[in-house]
Amino acid sequence: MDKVIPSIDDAIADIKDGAVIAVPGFFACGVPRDLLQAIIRKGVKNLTLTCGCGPLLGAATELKTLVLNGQLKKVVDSYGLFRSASKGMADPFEQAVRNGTIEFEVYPMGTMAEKYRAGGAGIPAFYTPTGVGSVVEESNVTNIEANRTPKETRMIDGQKYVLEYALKPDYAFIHAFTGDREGNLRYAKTARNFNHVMATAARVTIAEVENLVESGQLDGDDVHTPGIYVHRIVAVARPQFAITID
Amino acid sequence: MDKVIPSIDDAIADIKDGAVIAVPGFFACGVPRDLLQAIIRKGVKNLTLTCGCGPLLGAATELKTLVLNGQLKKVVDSYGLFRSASKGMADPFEQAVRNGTIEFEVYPMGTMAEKYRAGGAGIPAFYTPTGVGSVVEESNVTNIEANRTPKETRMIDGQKYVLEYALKPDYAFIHAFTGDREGNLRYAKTARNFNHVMATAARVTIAEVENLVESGQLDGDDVHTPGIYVHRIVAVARPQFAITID
Amino acid sequence: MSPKVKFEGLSRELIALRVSREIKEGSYFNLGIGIPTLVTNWTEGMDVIPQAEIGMLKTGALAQGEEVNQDLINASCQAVTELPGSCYFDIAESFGMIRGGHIDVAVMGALQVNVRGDYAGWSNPGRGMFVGNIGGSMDLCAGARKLFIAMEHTTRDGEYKVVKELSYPATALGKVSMLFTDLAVIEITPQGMILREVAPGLTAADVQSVTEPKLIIGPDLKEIEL
Amino acid sequence: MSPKVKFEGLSRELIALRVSREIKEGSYFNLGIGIPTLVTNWTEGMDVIPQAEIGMLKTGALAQGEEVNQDLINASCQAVTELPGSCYFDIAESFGMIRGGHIDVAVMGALQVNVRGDYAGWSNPGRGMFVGNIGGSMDLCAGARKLFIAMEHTTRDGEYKVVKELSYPATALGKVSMLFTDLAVIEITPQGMILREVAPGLTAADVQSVTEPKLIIGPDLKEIEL
Repeated sequence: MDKVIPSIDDAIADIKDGAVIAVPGFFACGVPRDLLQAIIRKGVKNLTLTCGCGPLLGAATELKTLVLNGQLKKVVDSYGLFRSASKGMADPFEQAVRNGTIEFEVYPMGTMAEKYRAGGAGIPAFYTPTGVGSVVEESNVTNIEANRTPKETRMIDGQKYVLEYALKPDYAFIHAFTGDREGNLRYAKTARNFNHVMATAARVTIAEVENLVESGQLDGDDVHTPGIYVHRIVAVARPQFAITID
Repeated sequence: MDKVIPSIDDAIADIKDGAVIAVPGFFACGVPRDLLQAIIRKGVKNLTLTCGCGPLLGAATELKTLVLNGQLKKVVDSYGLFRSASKGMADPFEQAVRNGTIEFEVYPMGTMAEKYRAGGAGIPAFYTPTGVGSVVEESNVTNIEANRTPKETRMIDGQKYVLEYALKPDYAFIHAFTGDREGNLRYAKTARNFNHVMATAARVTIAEVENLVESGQLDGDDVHTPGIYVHRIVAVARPQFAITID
Repeated sequence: MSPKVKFEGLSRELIALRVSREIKEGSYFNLGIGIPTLVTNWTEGMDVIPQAEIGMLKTGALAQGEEVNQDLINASCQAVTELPGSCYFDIAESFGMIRGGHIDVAVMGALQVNVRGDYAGWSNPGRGMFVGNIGGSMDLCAGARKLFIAMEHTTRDGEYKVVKELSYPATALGKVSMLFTDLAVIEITPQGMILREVAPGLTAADVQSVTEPKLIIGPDLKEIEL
Repeated sequence: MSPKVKFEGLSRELIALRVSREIKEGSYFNLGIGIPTLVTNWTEGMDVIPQAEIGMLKTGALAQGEEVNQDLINASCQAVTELPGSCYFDIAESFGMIRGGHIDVAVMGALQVNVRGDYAGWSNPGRGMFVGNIGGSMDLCAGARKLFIAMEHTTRDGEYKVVKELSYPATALGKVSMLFTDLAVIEITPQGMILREVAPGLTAADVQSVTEPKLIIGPDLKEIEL
């Protein structure tokens, strides 16, 4: 089952305006930069990017371009604003969030991880202790007040839990260190982060890989993401980027 | 953090009557046979063994001994009876289940897997489509009628789901191919099966490993079960057993 | 209730062959115990990948002699081999894969199938126990995109297995889309059971005579081609 | 409300040192951004293992020069090194580990802590946004067996951070067991805040003067030993 697509632009050719795309990466680490640049070139609009821990702060140039191009409708993340309030004020994304032209919805990081994991694993909803006692238990936390809907809580064995739902994006953009032609992937160190769960959750998973190998070159016990989750693979050069974020 | 215990009997020394112990293995594959034999030697009684897919059919000698010694109070599994009805009639475990001296509680295999995963991951309860339309959605499926309690179901986006709860055993017995002194484990092929999730779910996880190595000999990206989940490690010889079950 | 008649139909191997023709190139599939397990004998050379719920993608042929590795079995507890591209994962990932809709086709055995696509397979009440072996069957029913049943058309004693109402405990309701037996290929639709193919030498009336619910004769009814 | 006075206390490095003394041998721990990150500078040589929520156990020292690997960072987005026994895992496993009670101690920064062990850290209302950076803070509060806060005792402007009631949005309620500041070590109990240690040269009255709730003076109150 050969899933290799030679051109990254072909690999995202079917993505249309309004698509929901999962973007992994923990700040600068493990972000699918080439796929983000391809979606910028394609120019599709009205996108919802569902993230996990600030990949758009780590890929700040791409974020800025997406915002200035007017391609974003919504971002979902656990951490998406500059830490420094003054830097934030100057940031086009934060400005768009402040004036409501882009929706920004925030969840605890572990809840984001679990929402993808549930989406991939056929679990429609789960209870979690995370967020109890904070605004997170009251509604989804978004800058668009009209989109805040109350959350359910429940006592189980004397402890309070919040009900959270699965997240199933249309597409997942994945960055892996090694991938074989059938889509088996292996990540490098902490660049794994959200890549695996997002690959399981999306309807269509597109992986950029630094090292494309033949089937059989990855030992079966060394595979991090089984190929069944991966629909398209593209070889990319090892990205060059600065690790630090503001 | 050196977690190695030289003697397998010492590794289980604190297990008392009434303990709940998770036993991995998919039929004959990946079963912690040495730990089962140690618990037989120890002779503790009133045990609940929570399994996943018939490890006690795969380790039939150990099961028979546990039953005949009167050590078992309850078994939880997705598949625990001989396929052949006539073999079943002659089996001491099935006889005990039939006359109610041992409780046998059954869940779908994926629900068993998810109950451990939830137990390890701090998720107290989750919704699943599995079992809808069967007796599984009505109550827990056990031979002891008095212990059947109704299950909750719920419609989410027009589909019906069953609410299932986390399972957190007191102990997990784990069989791994390789383990380092800090408890990082790596399994061989399909012997992985229930070992990882059970290691995450238990209060105390005890691993028997075929190859005990020093810290650093397992590459960090090759570890299947991070050492944080493993409390005690014992080196054992590679077990010898027949693969077939009845 | 017993239809009394017994017809000679396809062997178990040939039922499996017919099933294999319905697995599309590019599919991921999972096979239950019994006739379904035989399907892999016919999918070699096809661009399809079997999943074993024990935690493996791309199971190879049964292992022989020196190939046998006690750490490498399929979900029917048979020693198997691996192939280039085979991979392993833990059981929660495996059932996430199954429940999460990533398996294109599951092929299961059954004790009874009814006209609405309900099926019974996990518990034979004849054994006289409320508990039984559920295994992965209910997860596969819940999660596979298509569910096929492969079984003998009647019991050894000639009783109906294709029934109006299940008398055995259900595994899942309304999930079966295709039924492959020694006598026929039947599609299960909201309109009812459509008889698509009959075994060589049999008529639609023959198949109906051993089938409890009324079959709709498919407009292009034909002999099973192998 | 502002206590107006500012005392000279421990440096951020020394607060981190004091925290490190409270992490027992054999512990797994997780450190938040800010002062907590500095704790690893003092745990070298101890038999303890840091977890980074990005998906790593046993993070090593900060990477220098040639050691920097863009695929190896800690949760504060700093390049780090690995050690013998370090391992990596995906984010769902990482937060399962956190939420599931496998982390013995989490050390977090805070904007405010109150007498019941509630704390606020994820959102500064001064920024004027309902949304903010939650990150992994709420998961760590929910799952870590013990939650420590390490912070400056008052704001830069000399306002209370140890308060009667939170005025900032809560991260979690009733979870903080120990509070480490530049001026004091305070234990949070059902009876209230117990002042256990004061910075060299300060009195209990000094600490009380910059603390909004009434402190219980610990029977064995002493100077912070470093």
